[in-house]
Amino acid sequence: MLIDAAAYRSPWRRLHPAVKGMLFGGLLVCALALPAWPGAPLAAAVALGAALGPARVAPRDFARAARGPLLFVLTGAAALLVSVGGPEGAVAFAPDGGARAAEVAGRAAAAVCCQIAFACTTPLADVLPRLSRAGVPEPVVEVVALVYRMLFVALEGSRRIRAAQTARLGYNGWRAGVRSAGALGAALFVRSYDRARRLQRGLECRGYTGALTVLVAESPLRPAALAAAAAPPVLVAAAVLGAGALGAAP
Amino acid sequence: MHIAEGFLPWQHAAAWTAAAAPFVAHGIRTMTLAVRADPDSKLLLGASGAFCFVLSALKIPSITGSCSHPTGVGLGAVLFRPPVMAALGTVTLLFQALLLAHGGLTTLGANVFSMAVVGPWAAYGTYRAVRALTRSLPETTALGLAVFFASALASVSAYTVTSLQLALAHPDPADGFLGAFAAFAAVFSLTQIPLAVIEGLVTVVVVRLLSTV
Amino acid sequence: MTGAARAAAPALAARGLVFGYPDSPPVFTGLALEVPAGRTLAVLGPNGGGKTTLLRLLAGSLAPAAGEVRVDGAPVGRGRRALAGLRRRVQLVFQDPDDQLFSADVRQDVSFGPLNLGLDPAAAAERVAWALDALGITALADRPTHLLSYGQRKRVVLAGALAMRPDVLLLDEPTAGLDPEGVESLLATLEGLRGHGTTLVMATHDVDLAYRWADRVLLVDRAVLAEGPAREVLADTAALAAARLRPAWAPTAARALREAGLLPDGAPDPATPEEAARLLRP
Amino acid sequence: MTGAARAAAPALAARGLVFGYPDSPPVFTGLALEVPAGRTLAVLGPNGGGKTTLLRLLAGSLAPAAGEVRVDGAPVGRGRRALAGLRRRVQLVFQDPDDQLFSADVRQDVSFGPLNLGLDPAAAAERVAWALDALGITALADRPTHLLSYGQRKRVVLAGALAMRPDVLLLDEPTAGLDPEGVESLLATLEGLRGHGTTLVMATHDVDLAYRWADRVLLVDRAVLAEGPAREVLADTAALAAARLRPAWAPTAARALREAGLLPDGAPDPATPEEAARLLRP
Repeated sequence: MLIDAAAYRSPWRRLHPAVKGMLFGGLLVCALALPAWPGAPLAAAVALGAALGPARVAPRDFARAARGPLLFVLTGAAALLVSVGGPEGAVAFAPDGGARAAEVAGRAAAAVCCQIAFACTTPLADVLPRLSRAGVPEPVVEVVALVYRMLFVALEGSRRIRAAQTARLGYNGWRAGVRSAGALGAALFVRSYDRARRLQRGLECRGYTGALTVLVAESPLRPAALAAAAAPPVLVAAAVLGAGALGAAP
Repeated sequence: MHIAEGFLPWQHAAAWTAAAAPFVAHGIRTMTLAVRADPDSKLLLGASGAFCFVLSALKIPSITGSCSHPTGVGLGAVLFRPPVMAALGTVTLLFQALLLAHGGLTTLGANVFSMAVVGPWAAYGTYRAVRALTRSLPETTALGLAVFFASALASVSAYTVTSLQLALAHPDPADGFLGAFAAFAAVFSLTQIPLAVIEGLVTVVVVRLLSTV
Repeated sequence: MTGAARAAAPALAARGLVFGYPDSPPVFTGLALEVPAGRTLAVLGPNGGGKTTLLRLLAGSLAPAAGEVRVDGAPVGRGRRALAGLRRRVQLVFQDPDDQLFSADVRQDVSFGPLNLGLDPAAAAERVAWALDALGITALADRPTHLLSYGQRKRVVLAGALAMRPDVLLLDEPTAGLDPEGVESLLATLEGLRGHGTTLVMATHDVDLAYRWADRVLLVDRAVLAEGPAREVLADTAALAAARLRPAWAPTAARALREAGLLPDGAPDPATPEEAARLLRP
Repeated sequence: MTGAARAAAPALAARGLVFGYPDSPPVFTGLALEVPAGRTLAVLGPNGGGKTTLLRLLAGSLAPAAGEVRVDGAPVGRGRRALAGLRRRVQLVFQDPDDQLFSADVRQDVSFGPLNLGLDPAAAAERVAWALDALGITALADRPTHLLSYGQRKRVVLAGALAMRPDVLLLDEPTAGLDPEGVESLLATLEGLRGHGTTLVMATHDVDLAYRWADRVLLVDRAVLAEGPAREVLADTAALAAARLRPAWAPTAARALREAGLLPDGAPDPATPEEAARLLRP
C-alpha cells in the first residue's frame, strides 16, 4: 500500500483534510473545466510541485502510483485515434483524432496527478471519522472504518496464503493457478467471517455494546489555511482565462 | 476496469453519479437498517467489505502469462445480494481510488454504476435464470454452471457498460457513438473476455469449496 | 465497597464453574479458584486444557452453564449492567492483538474503552495519554494500526485495556510471539502495574516464565490439578507431569543446588541461569 | 547431480544476499551462509531481525536485490522453471498454520503439493499416505481442516511440505504456540526426518530449544552476527547479547558445571534440567 504509507509519512499529514481537498480538488476542477491547453498542464504542474515540494512525496512513489491510471489513460486515448466502419474502411485513422486524444489524455493525466497528490498526503484514518460530519449515516461510517482496518489484516493474510501456495507449486501452470486462486478466495472468505467473530469477542471485553465510538484528534480548520489553499487553483484559473481573453483580443 | 480520474467530461461524471445514486442510497439504507436492527452485523459488514477489496486485488492467472485482477463482482453479488453489493462495492471502489489510484473520485459514480450496480444485478439475474433452467441437473453441476455464467457475465457486462460510458463521453466524430463504442469495445474485449472466463472458473472453485465447509 | 472489605475478599474468585462448547466434551465441571488482590497468578496448562476458556469465563466473555464468578466478593450477574460493571473492574487481553484492534490509528483505538465507560472526551483523552505513557508508546499515538509490528500491536492492546483502569488484568499468552527483549519489557511493564496494586493473571505454557513472574500458580487441564505458591507448585514434578508440562530449569536448579548445600535454606531461588551459575563458583 | 558432488557441496548456501522491503531500511546487505547436507541449523535472532525474511529468500519466496542462493552447489535462477525446481527441493513451512491450509479436508490439503508436482493420482495418494504416517496423523486424513486443534494443524501443514519430498526443510518458528508436549512430539518427528537425510533449518528465538536441537547456529540481526557449532555459539554470551537474546539455561549450566569440575571435559552437555541436576548429586 504505497499511497497509504506515503500519506502517513508526508509532513502535510497534519493539515486538515479540507485544506488539501480545497487545494487539489480546486486544481482538479481547473484540469477538467478550463480550456485543456494550457489549463491541464498548468494544473498538473502546480499539483506536482506541491506534492513533490512542500508535501515531500517521494517522486518514485508518485510515479509508481501514477503508472496504472496513466496506462489506462493512454490505452483509452488510443481508441480515439481510430475510426471504425467509416467511409475510409473498417478501421482507419480518425480525422483530427490526434488532437482529441491529446486533449483527453492531457486533462485526464492532470486530473490523475491531482488525485494522487491528495491521496499521498491525506491518510484515510484522518478522513473517515469526518465523514459523519459530512452527513454520512453513523453506522455506514463505522462500517467503512472497519473495512479500512480489516482490509489490511485480510490483505496480509492473502499474501501469506499465496506465498504458501506458491511454495507448494500452486501457481505452476494455468490449471493449478485457477485451483489455487479459487482456494485462496474461499479461504479469505472463511477467514473474514472468523475475523469478524473474533473481533466482536475481543471488543466486547473492551465494553463494546454496539457503538464504535473513538476520540478523533481535533485539528481545527483555519479559514486562513483554507483561503491559502484556494489561492493556487484560483490563480491557475485566472491565468488561463486571462491568457485566453488576451489571445482572443484583436 | 476502472475509468481513471478526469477521463470523463464533468457533465458525464455528474450524470453517472446521479444514475448510480439511487442504487447506492438504497444499498446504504439497507445496510443502515440491518446495522440498526443488529449492531453486531457491523463487524460482519466490515469483514465483507474488506473481503471484497482483497478479492479485487487478487492476482489470477491469465492467458498471456501475466497476472490480472478479478472484479469480484459476481462472487460478491451471489454471496451478499445486489443491494448490499451496491454499498460494499462503492466502499471498495472508493478505497481503490484513494489507496491504489484505481479509478478516480469524479469518475466514482460511473465506476459504481458499472461495477457495483450493473455487474451485481447481471450476476444475480444470470444466477437465478441458470438455476431455473438447470433444475433437472445434479446440484453441483447446476450450481457450478450458475456461478460460472453469473460471474463471467457480470465481468463482461461491467466492461460493456464501461465501454458505453467511454463511447458516450468521446463519440467518434465520423460515425458517432456507435463507432466509438466499437472502438472501445474492441480495445478492451481482447483482454476482458478471457479474463471473464477465468474469473468465472475461479469463482466456481471458490463456491464449491465454500459449499463443502 | 469499602477498603477493608475489599482487602478481605479475593479480587477475583470462581466457584463451581461448569462449561462446555457445543458438540464437544465439557471443559470444566466444577472449577473453583481465588486470586488475592494485588497478587500475580499464572495459569499453566497444555493447549486445549482450558486456559483461554477460563480467562474468558472470568472476564464475562463466556457464560458458565453453572457456578459463579465473584469480584471483590460480590457475585457477577449476566445482565447488561452487571457485565458493564464487570468490564470496569476486569479486563482481558487476548493473545492475538488483531482480535481487539479495530481502529485506524493508535490513539483512536485506545480511546474506545474509556469512552465506553462513559467518560467525557477530555477525561478519556487523559486516560489515553496515561495508558500510552505507562507502556512507553506515546510516540506511536498517531501511527496507523496497520503499520505497527506485532510487538507494538500487543502493547497497544494492553494500553487499550489499561486505559479502562481495571483492578484485575487477565492476559492470555502475553509473551507468545515476543522475542526475549519484548518479554523483558513486558515483564517490566507488568511489574509497574503490580506496584500500583493491579491484580494480574496470565495464561501461559512457559513454566520458566511462570516461575519467574508469578506469586501463585494454577495448573489447569480441564480441571484444577494444583494451586499454590509458584515455587512450590512448579517444583512438584508429578503435578507438572499431570498437566502435561515439563519441569522448568529454575526450580530444578534451585532444588539441586539446595540439595547439594550450595543454596542456603532461606535464600531466594535463582531466577536466571547466571544467578544459578554464580552459586556453583567456588 | 551425482551423489559424490552432492555430498561435497553444501545442501543450501547463500552469498552476498542483499534485500530490503520497500519504504524501510535494508534488511540484509550481503549475507552469506552455508548449511551442510543432512545437518540441522537454527537461525536465532530478535523479532524484526530478518529470520523469516532469510528463510523466504532461501525458499525463493522473495527475490534478493543482489546475491544468490545455491542448492547443492548450483545457483538458483529467478525464472519460472528454476523456481519450480527449487520448490521441489526446498520447502518452507510458515509459522501460522492457517496461512497454509486452504482445502476442505486434510487429505486434500496434503495432496495439493504432490498434484502440483504433476504426479498421477495414485502416486500422489501414496505420497500423502506416507507424509501423514511420518507425522502420525493418518487418523486425521478425512477430518475437515477447520475442526483441527492448533497443534494438529501445525502437523498437517508439515505433512503438506513433506509430501513434496524436499531435501531441505525450512521451518519458521515451528514451536511457536505449541505446548511442551507438542514441542516434544515435533522434535521427535524432526529427528526422524533427519534420520532420512533431510537437511533442516529452523528459525526461532528460543535459545534453549536451539541448544538442544541444532548442530549449527546462525545468529542474525539484519546481518550474520555469529555462525558455528550450536554449543560454541550459544555459550558466547557477548554474541547472544549482540543479537538481543538472553543466555540459555543449558549452556550456562554446562559451563558452570564444567568449571566446578562436575562435568568431565569430553562429556556431552546436559540438555534438560533433570540431567543437569543429576550431575550435582553427590
